[in-house]
Amino acid sequence: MSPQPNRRATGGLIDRSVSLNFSFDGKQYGGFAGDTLASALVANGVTLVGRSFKYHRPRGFLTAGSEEPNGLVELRTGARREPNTKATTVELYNGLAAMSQNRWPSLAFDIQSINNWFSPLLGAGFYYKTFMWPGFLWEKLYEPLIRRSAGLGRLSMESDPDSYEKVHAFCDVLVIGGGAAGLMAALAAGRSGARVILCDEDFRFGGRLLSERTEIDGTPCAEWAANVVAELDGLPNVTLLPSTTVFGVYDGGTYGAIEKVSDHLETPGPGQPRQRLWKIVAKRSVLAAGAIERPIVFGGNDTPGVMLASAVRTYVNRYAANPGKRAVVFTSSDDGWRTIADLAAAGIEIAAVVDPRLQVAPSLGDIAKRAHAPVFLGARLREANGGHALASLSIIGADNRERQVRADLLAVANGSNPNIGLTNHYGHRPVWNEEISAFVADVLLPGMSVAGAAAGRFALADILRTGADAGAKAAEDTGFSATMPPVPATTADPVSATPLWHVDKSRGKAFVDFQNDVTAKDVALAAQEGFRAIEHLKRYTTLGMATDQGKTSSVTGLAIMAELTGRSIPVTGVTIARPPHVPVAIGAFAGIHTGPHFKPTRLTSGHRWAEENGASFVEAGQWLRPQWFSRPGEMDWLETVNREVLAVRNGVGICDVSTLGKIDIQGPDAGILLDRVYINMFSTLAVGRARYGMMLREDGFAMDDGTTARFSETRYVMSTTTANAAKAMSHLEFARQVLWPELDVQTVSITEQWAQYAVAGPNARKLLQNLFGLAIDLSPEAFPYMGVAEFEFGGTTVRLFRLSFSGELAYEVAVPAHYGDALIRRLMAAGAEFGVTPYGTEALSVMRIEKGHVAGNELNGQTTAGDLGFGRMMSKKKDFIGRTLAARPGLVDPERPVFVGFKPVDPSRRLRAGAHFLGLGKAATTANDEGYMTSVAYSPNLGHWIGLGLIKHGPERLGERVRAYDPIRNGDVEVEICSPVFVDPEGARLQHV
Amino acid sequence: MSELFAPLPAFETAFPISDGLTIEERSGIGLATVMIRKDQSAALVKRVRSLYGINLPASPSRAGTDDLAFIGIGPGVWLAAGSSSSGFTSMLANDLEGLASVSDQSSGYAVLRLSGPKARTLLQKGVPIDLHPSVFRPEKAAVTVIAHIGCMLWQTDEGAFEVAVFRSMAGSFHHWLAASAAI
Amino acid sequence: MRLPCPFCGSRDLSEFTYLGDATAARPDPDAPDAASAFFDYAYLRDNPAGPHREYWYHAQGCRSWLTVERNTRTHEILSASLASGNVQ
Amino acid sequence: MQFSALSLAYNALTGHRHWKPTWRDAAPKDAYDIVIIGGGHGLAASYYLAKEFGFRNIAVLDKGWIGGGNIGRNTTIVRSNYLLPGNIPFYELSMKLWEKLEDDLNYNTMVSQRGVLNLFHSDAQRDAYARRGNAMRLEGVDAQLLHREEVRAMAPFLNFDNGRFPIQGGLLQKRGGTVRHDAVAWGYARAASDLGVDVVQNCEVTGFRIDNGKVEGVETSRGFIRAGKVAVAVAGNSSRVMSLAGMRLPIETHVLQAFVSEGLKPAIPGVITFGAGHFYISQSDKGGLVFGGDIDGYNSYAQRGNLPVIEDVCEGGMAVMPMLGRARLLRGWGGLMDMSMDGSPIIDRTPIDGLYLNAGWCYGGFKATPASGFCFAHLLATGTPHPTAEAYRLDRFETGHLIDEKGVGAQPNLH
Ligand SMILES: Cc1cc2nc3c(=O)[nH]c(=O)nc-3n(C[C@H](O)[C@H](O)[C@H](O)COP(=O)(O)OP(=O)(O)OC[C@H]3O[C@@H](n4cnc5c(N)ncnc54)[C@H](O)[C@@H]3O)c2cc1C
Ligand SMILES: NC(=O)c1ccc[n+]([C@@H]2O[C@H](COP(=O)([O-])OP(=O)(O)OC[C@H]3O[C@@H](n4cnc5c(N)ncnc54)[C@H](O)[C@@H]3O)[C@@H](O)[C@H]2O)c1
Ligand SMILES: Cc1cc2nc3c(=O)[nH]c(=O)nc-3n(C[C@H](O)[C@H](O)[C@H](O)COP(=O)(O)O)c2cc1C
Ligand SMILES: [Zn+2]
Repeated sequence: MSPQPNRRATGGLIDRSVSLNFSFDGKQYGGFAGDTLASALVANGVTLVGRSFKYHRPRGFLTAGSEEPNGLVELRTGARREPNTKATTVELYNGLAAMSQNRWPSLAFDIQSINNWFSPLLGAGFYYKTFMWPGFLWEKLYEPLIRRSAGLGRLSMESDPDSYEKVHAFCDVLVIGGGAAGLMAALAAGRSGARVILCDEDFRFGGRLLSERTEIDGTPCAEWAANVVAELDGLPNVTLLPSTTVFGVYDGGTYGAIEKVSDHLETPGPGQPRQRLWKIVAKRSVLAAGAIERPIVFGGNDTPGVMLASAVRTYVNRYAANPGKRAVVFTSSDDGWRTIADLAAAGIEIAAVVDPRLQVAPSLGDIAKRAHAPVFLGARLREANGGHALASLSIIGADNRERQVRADLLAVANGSNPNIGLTNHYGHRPVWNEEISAFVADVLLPGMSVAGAAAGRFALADILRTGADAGAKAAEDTGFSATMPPVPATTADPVSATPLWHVDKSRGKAFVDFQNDVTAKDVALAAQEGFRAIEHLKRYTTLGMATDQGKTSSVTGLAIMAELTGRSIPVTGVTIARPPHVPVAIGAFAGIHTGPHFKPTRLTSGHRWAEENGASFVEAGQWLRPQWFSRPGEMDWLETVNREVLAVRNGVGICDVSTLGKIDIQGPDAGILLDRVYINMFSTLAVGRARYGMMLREDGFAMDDGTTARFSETRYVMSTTTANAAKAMSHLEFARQVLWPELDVQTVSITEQWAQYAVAGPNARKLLQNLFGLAIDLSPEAFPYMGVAEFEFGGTTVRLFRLSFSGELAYEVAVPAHYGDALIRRLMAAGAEFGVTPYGTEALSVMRIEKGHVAGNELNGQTTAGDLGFGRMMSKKKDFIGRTLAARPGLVDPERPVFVGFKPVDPSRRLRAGAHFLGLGKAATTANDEGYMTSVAYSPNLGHWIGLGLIKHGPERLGERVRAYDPIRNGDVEVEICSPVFVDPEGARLQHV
Repeated sequence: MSELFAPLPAFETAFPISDGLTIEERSGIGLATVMIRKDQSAALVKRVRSLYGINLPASPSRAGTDDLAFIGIGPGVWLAAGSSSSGFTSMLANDLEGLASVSDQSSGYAVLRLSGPKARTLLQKGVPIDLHPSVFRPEKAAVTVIAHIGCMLWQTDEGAFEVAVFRSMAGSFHHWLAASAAI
Repeated sequence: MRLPCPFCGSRDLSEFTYLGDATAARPDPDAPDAASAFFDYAYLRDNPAGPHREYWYHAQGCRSWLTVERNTRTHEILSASLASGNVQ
Repeated sequence: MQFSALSLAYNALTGHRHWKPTWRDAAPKDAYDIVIIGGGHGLAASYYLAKEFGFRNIAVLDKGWIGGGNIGRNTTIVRSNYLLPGNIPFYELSMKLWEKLEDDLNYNTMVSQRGVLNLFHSDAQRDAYARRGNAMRLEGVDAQLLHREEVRAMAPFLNFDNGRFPIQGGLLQKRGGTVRHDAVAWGYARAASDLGVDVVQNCEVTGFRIDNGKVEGVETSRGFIRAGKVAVAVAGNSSRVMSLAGMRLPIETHVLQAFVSEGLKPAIPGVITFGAGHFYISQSDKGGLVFGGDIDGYNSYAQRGNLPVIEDVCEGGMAVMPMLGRARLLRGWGGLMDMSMDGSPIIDRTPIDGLYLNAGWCYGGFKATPASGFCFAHLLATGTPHPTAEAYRLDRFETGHLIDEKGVGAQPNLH
């Protein structure tokens, strides 16, 4: 490993006792614990770190934080490759591997930098004006080319191997940012006893205090910060979350934050997530997110080696890494002058200090003097030269003379923008504050206050005080009595700034948005073409739309637009910051809900038994249901299903129907409620009997169907379809609580309580008799079709329903779900002598189609009771939900397709659901469309395919042939319209004795 | 009793083990939803107090003991929990006849007890409600959701929580537990 | 967003489902103008920019239907009560 | 100035001095033959009124800057893969207009027909898509039903083997794709402006002057403007604007969020929608993954979204595309959408003479922009609905002739 040429031997907040190895573009380097990838690269003298989006210009680090536009890398390798990672935010770890991106074949030699030469053609919005001719070339040639050269890093295209966790948290005071202001806020609130969460996106608390050489209370500021953090750490009511960025403010005081849990490791530890998404509900928050320094727009200002002054100080002071040997400071703010002393202390020669202001505070001049730095007041930089690394700068003095200075580092300071993106998240825009020449929060979000540099306070004493104030106030607002911690003593540094947005006599490209290559010229072109509204400027030039979201560019861009159009900055306006404040991994928003855990899986109590018996499962909403039970030697599912169907029709079969919704409806008015939700009568249903019912939505369309049984005067049990169980439940609750609260009726879902099996086939009664013996009389007289009973058996309650979906003699047996597994085993044993066969949803469906029963495919929300053949079931004696609107002309139109059966004219042909019906010989046009096939099945009883569907005037056309048009599967079939009841139309099998 | 029918626990996989956290299934307990009949509020409160010595809670909280507790889960709705499912619902139905509608739910939920100093921390990850000891005090209850899975939870005594989830979702709930138990 | 359920307390949006306008009552089905009254009821919902009375269902909570007054511009919750009118 | 590669080159050589404002930033005149409110579909309507029907004395008023409404904040998907006869011909007309839009407008709106693929996960979903695909074929629209392996060939990165809802196949419309949203607004504004239409920004309509059941003009933040006819196309604000004319609409305003990732090298072909979750995605020419899901679910005029929906969308994304885990969500935003009671739009006259309505586009009106503009122009110019938009009547809710693609009924947040 090579030594770190730009690392100083002492100083900084790195741990030189812990050496770390890492690679960049395949080359090995060394760094120390406490480094970021960026600081380690700086320490190793690496200045070229990326290529820009459009022109592929060579780029170095501009900043040292999450606002970085240039220093993006592909971090890690293989499936863990992570594109567009800001090297300035990556905590260095041993074994880190990073690659530069958006360049080919290499970072140093990138073919596409040729775009730079064509840049006159590639200005803002160029693509809107060309590539139109010839039309077909757009998709074939132009667009693929544009796509390939656009984009930044590459996804691995492999499944993310890491996991993410989502957690909830609650607190009285959330402090966002742990710099001077945030630490004071947390201290004030924490000492009061309020529950405090302090987040900082950095892995170390302290903010700028880690990067400056000021003293607080006589101690170096970084040490002061460490002492405060230690005190906070000791307070049980304070939670410290380093490496955690608050990215969004949502309604009701909910804050989204993202914690890097193991991003500082090569791979997460066992059981550890990579990142954790925090959903923090805070009664109050203090935004102490600091401020972001602004660049100055001048020719070649993107040359590697041009950095924000605050970033230079961070590398120099915090990381003891010198980003250059000979520096120029270009500053329009007092703050920038601080850099001079720091550079000098780090042994960096200062070639020039350039300040466009004609006069500065005398104390600043002293700093320069001490550092032997030549000062140019009233001056500006016109151009930076050097290509891959800064070599020289040309200064235009107050005298308008141009001079060249040699330098490999330029520190730029142009005042700061308070970091207030989060205050925009409800849609408010910030307001311009003339005094500090920056936008500050206007309307504050409920519960939020702003402190420190984020509040536009740039003097350290103010920052500490506003932090303490905000923390104390927040604690008081949440019911704690806070005593303001004494504000520690600091030296008073001048903090004035007069921003210089754009050096108008710049030579060469002058960048506003570094990542998206938006230049001052692009802004001018936008103005010229009428894109003067600030949101137009953004969209036309893409200014502020890159991965840094304009944190270093938006305000500058609008200031230039303001200059160009002769409007003030506030009139020009500002674009809006939206969440997330920093880009957040999509995986983190998903948490554990990925792959098979996307949604919870519901398993019936018979699931294990079904697995043991070779079931294939199918999703039914969140449930898994056995679809069929294959046996060895069966060729395909159809063979299996045919066997299952025939077994039921000729013997007896068992099917798990536990997933059907079950609702317990009790109370004296239960029958009345049912009368109002069903189209038919239920209050007249006898105890011990069940009835089929259909419900409508209030708009008159069919909603759900099922049988409802009456167990006593005051108790009904409703069954719903699996798919609509939750919907039916909330519908009933609405009816009960909102429409008719005067009714004395109570409802609760008991779907989960009962395991339920259908036992169907000529031997069904015998099977049950075998099992239940004398516990119940199953004779047809005692227990007729649609009879229900509840009895005790084997130590538990059993509910028995004589219902039939299959058309056979059939029962449904229900026991509490704990006993579901036992029940199915018992049923199978009791049926062994009859060759009992378990069957799945597919056979169930075949039999219901054979019987012409409607199901989900027909109850698709677009059909009426009339369409489905239940028109006459709609009671005329009572009101029910949906009755009035079901009478609208469009719902009773005789031209509406109606439910009937279909069979292929050539019995060997297969039918398919989704085919449309056309009259024979009619053209395939929408005008001739008469309806469509809803459900199909192969009927092993009939030996051919059968179908159900909706067709105009269906019942009047039995025997007519039509075409089932299915071009999408090349499946045109001639079919005959028939009764939907294919098997046992008289219903004799139901009554099997 | 159960010579014919053997009940199965809802959870098939072992629970994650970690220091400061104990998770166990409470199986075989009796559960029932108790829903008040119209205008019977006062009478029901009185009946429950006189029969069981329990003050029916009017808010989301639990009153009673492991033998019999009433947990407020909705306006006029309680989950009654008893130590055994056997005869539990019919006892309540008889006792509260005319005053409340009672539905057996003994099989409807899988109930877990989480105890130990880390129980609260673990649950707090999952629930969108504040479990801080100053807010979610002993005997508090809530109906809420963890990882898309509806649940009812209550605190028995300091530090021990019980969580009831739909029985069919026990497996998915277990996945959340296992993924979150590394604290 | 968090909604103050009168029974459960402050709860996250994700526990609720939404139905909308709570200003209109279900019309009298026997009134002579029932057809148009029902059309109004089912289709012409209030849609103000500002305070709005609406139904929410605490589906993943106490299963209460709530009448909530909420500002549709700011999402501020102005009040919430049980739609049944029950006061516990 | 005509846009072309040549003019671009010429301008590049001459320092781009000759480009003109893309459209005239007009100040409102006192009176127009037709005043159109809303700079989305309204721009398209004004263009077709001018170009196809010869009107010149027209203004489009927008309360903000052009493109600031949904036309500038949607996920850019265009397709005509609809199910119901009321919809298919209309959206197909729109597809046809998209296909020649660039020539028409002399503006590159980047119509990119890279396909729209709707995944299905069950037999029932497959059959529902077959029903839809066949309905499309009946109307002469391209549609293909792909099985699993064909889907895999198109998008091998999908989660075929470890999903909660396994992918069984997909419905593909190859001619579907994306169009650059902003360019559509700007292109129409430029073309309309060139034909003499006044495109008036920052002009909010605050009232209608209605006399004897006939509209006379509009009150605006920039004064009264007299108009022979007034056409309202203010998605998201339809209820509010029409209430100024005393009308109640079968519409609710809901927020739909959308998201974009950081720029990435090409990863996703065309548009893919995940039928068992709430997730759809495409990739912009710039490389951002543009994705979204369901609406937030409650009435809102806040034009911003809430956290549960972001989670829901990303869960859906990770469920089908587990390689998205390390891609970062860069920005999310919301738009106000006119959710109608059956999920389909309204293009109709109103009971007020001279007042016309174009509304109810839900989350799908971007793709409709050309046809909506065209049909609205037809209605405004001729007084009769264009044949492809005949079903979009305002009275269909009362008569029960609903166009409910999803079958969820009068529940706007479910459409
Ligand atoms: C996030 C998102 C994603 C979407 N994705 C798609 C998609 O992929 N495909 C698709 O087809 N559709 C999509 N849509 C829907 C589509 O964007 C809209 O349906 C469509 O743009 C509506 O067009 P419009 O012209 O009616 O509305 P808009 O473009 O919103 O135009 C209405 C205009 O009216 C103006 N206005 C309002 N009130 C007044 C007033 N009082 N005075 C003057 N002006 C006023 C507004 O400022 C606005 O500019 C999406 C929508 C959103 C929000
Ligand atoms: N004199 C000047 O002109 C000037 C200008 C700017 C800053 N400063 C110096 O900067 C400091 C300002 O103190 P301060 O406390 O206001 O700011 P700070 O910059 O010191 O601290 C802000 C902290 O917030 C964190 N942060 C930002 N956004 C975050 C988010 N969304 N989530 C979590 N953490 C986030 C940052 O990582 C940082 O640590 C002082 O030391 C001051 O001297 C001076
Ligand atoms: C198709 C599409 C792609 C977008 N791509 C980006 C992008 O790359 N970067 C970005 O910052 N915003 C992008 N946006 C979002 C816009 O910045 C902006 O948020 C959106 O148009 C809504 O406007 P608003 O946020 O100003 O309300 C995109 C928007 C759309 C519709
Ligand atoms: Zn509640």
